[in-house]
Amino acid sequence: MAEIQDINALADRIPDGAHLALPPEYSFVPMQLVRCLIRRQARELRILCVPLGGLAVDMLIGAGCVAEIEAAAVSLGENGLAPRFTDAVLSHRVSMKDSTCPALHTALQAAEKGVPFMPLGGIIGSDIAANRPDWRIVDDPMGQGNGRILLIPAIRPDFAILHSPLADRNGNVWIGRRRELVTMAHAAKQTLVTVESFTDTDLLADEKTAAGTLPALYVTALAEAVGGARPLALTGCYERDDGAIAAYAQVARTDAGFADYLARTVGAHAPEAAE
Amino acid sequence: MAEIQDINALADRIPDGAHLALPPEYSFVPMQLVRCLIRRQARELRILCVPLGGLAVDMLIGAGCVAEIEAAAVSLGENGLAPRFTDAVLSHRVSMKDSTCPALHTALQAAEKGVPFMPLGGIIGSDIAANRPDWRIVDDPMGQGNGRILLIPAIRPDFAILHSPLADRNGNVWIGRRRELVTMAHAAKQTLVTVESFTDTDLLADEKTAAGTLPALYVTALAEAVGGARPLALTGCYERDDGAIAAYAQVARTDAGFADYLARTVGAHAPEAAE
Amino acid sequence: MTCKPEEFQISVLAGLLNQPHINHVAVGAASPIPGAAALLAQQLGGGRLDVTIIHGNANNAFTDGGRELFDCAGQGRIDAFFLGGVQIDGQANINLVGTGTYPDLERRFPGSFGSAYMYFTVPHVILFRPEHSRRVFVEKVDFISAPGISPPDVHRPGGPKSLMTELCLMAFDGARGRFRLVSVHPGHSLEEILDNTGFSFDIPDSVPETQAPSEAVLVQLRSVIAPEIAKTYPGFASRVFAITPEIREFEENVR
Amino acid sequence: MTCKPEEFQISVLAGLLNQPHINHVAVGAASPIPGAAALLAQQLGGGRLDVTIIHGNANNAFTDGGRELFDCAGQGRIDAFFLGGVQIDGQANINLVGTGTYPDLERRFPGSFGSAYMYFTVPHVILFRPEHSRRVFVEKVDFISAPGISPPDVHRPGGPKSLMTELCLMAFDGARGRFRLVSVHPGHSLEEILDNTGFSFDIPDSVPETQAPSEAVLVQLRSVIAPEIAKTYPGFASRVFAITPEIREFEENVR
Repeated sequence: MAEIQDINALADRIPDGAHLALPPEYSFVPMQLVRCLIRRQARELRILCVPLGGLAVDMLIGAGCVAEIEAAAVSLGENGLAPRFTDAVLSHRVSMKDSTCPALHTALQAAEKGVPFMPLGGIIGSDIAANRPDWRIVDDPMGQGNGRILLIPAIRPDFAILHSPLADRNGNVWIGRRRELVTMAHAAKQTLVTVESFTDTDLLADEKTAAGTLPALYVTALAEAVGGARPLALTGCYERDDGAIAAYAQVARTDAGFADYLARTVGAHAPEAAE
Repeated sequence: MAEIQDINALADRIPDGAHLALPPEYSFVPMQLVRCLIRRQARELRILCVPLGGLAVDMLIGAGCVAEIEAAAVSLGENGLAPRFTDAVLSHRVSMKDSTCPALHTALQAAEKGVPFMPLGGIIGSDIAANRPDWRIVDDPMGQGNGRILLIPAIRPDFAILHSPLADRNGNVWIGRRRELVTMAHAAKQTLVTVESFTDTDLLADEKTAAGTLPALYVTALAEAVGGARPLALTGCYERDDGAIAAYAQVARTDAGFADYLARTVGAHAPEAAE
Repeated sequence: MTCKPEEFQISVLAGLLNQPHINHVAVGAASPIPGAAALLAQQLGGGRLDVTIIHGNANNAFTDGGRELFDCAGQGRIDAFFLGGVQIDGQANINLVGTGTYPDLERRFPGSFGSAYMYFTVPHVILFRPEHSRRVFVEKVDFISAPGISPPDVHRPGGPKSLMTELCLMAFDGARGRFRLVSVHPGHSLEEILDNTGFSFDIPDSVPETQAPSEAVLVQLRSVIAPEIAKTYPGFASRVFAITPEIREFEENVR
Repeated sequence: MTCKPEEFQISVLAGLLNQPHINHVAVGAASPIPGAAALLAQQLGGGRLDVTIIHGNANNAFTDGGRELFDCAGQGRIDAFFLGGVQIDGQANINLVGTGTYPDLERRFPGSFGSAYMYFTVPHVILFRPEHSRRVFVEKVDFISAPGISPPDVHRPGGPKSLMTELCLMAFDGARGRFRLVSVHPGHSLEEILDNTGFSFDIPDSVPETQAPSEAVLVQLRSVIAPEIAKTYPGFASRVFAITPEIREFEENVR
């Protein structure tokens, strides 16, 4: 049974060193939960971007919470490079596992299906594959002369975290057409969800809402977080705050500017966090 | 652009010998389209049940339309064995490729993903695998000592056919939580859809309906067919007509009874069709 | 209170589900007795047990299509499942395809469904086959839809744990590949079981009688579980519990 | 009519999409000029071309989550796609990761996105990189995000067909693994291209000038395409077409 609790209690479920899957930047990113993790000075997190990282990852890196990132790309989108990410990768303060979008989807699909690997077309000959000793290129294992193919190992993160507009009291979560979040939750050992609000209506009772719902079966715990994705967008609720993100992109270029940003937007513990 | 046309024109798109994927018995089965295929005396069809077959397959077999079936099981559910299927398989008048539910889902997922095969756990040591020369059991191709694993080749049917409660004028089709129909359409070269009705409202315009919609991008053509799944059920529209199916299960046990059933329910051409 | 055979079977199966490691039981298509047993176990456990009945939308939270049952099992999220068999042999191999020499069968049945996968992935598979005869319980099945045991180089977190029939309850020892008699249902004897079983199995020195449901359990079954299972299996509920369509309609309106 | 560089590029890219074998073009994230080109090609083709813009919900019919773009390409349902590159070399290898010796980079860029897959699966990949300099067009990229060509034992239905920059249009010959100059944009010269390209490429005896958009096309672009692309890229539309938020709001209300 999915538990509904306070957002700080939700954040406390994630221990240091956890392997954490995050939605891509454009929507459903649990920014408020990320700020809780920064406040409690989470350490050595391994972040899996599904498949792209942005503001959330950049802030976690800057605050010293992250040991490793796996992603197809990390940026602030139209606001340019992710400054803390770029700096940390260039100075080898975090370990970066470069991937490509479909490989990340495939790795989670393999975990969803309970198989140790899944094949994926293309990619052979790229330096991405050349730098991934965990991937494997094999001759057509079906023996049908289809040539070489890449096998991607399953990824089963400790936690999937996301922010949704709506969940019901049973813990069923509205996902809409963002089905990669369903795969992410299926693949993860635990899924933690923040929501704008809870409804008393069972989302599974109506065929229309059921089609876009992640069942509570896959959800460990939930918390309410009004504006929980801000300053990023949340489909149907609010737009991306371009000004705020542009300002972040500017100030986070320096250690001091970033520390000041954290202190202002995340809270008092921030400066120490940005070690 | 998905074309909206008459149901007979829709049926005429399916040539003799076509490889045809059909939804499972409990809902979304295009029975009216199946009756059109029987009336026009389709021949040598290869039927892929996704993953179970029932009344539609049994009637197509009895009417002499089918050369081959691939399924995890074929039955009339609570109404017992599928009589024409059982008779045809025992007398080798159709070729039966015995499979198992997840292998059929996996084969379509492989086609959806554009890869030549996909692994699947379990199944090794069953006589299903022993009788499928197209499947392949290999030692862990990742070389990690995970033992043997089954590889299922992709299946890319010529046509996926289904009956939905609703489509819009652009050809977007309501699927709800029946996501295996989405995979079936992604995997098939063409998808033909009959619907209870068309709506002027764009199903993709609202996030709620979009989440349960198969986009027109995957739909070749559509036709209106009121009661198009009867006597089977259609989610949200009508229940299964147990009496009609029980009566079918009874009369279809004999050639004469089945011929009479076809004549009464499908039309004048039926007796000849049941050669 | 007198108790129908179906009620007895539901109660015994529910007891098998009442174990600390079973948190989620799934029930396949066309399985009213296992479905009712799962709901009864959930009720008796105070709602701790998650129940998924893959037949219609009642007690079915899946939203990812036909593959979700199998994916969910592959993820290790399903702890118990029920399987049957046209034939079942002493090594717990099950046959759902037909009798005779495949593909030249004498009798053809529907097919293997998902058995060949669920048998490997679900830790507690309960075999349920009421008919206890030498036609069903054979020395060796004619077709292995799903094998009872696997060699060590095949990843297999799941497998058979119990066998429930109209005569008795057996347990399966995967390491030895053999059934062991656990208890004999009231009114039946070891001799009757031996006469009607085509494979050999272990018989402990003392074999208890299978426990019949208490009156309290029968009351819960008839008052709480019957209307719930009627949402999925109206015909069964009507026949066994005399749940009428009017009651069903009422139930559907209030849920 | 004067024509902005962006309008010129949109028009030329739209021309590349106007081919009989291109029925569906997809446009990745953060690609306003390719997005506008796809919509313009659709408009000029009378709606024959399907356009998918993976950035927001406008002109995006996908409902199966983040993997649908890649699945769709793997199914052979996407005929054209755009890719860029921090570096692009003479064999059409593209680099989106960084400069220096990986993993000891001097400059780090966001990453490869889906390029390593789309480059293999989409038959007509159009490379679009406005900045035409020796910093971008190098002899050999520092990191291959996606290779331009593949050996015969790698299944590859897709690959690069064209390269569009602020100076010229080139075509890529996959069999020879070389670019060939197709046309030089008005106001630029072959010499300028040679000076700013770090790899060698084929130069035909006579190189025409790239055709600028006709007045009719510019009118369509500004009146029909501009408000449409504003739904996905308001900042771009405002800057290039002076589409104001009020117009956008109006557009959103009527759609």
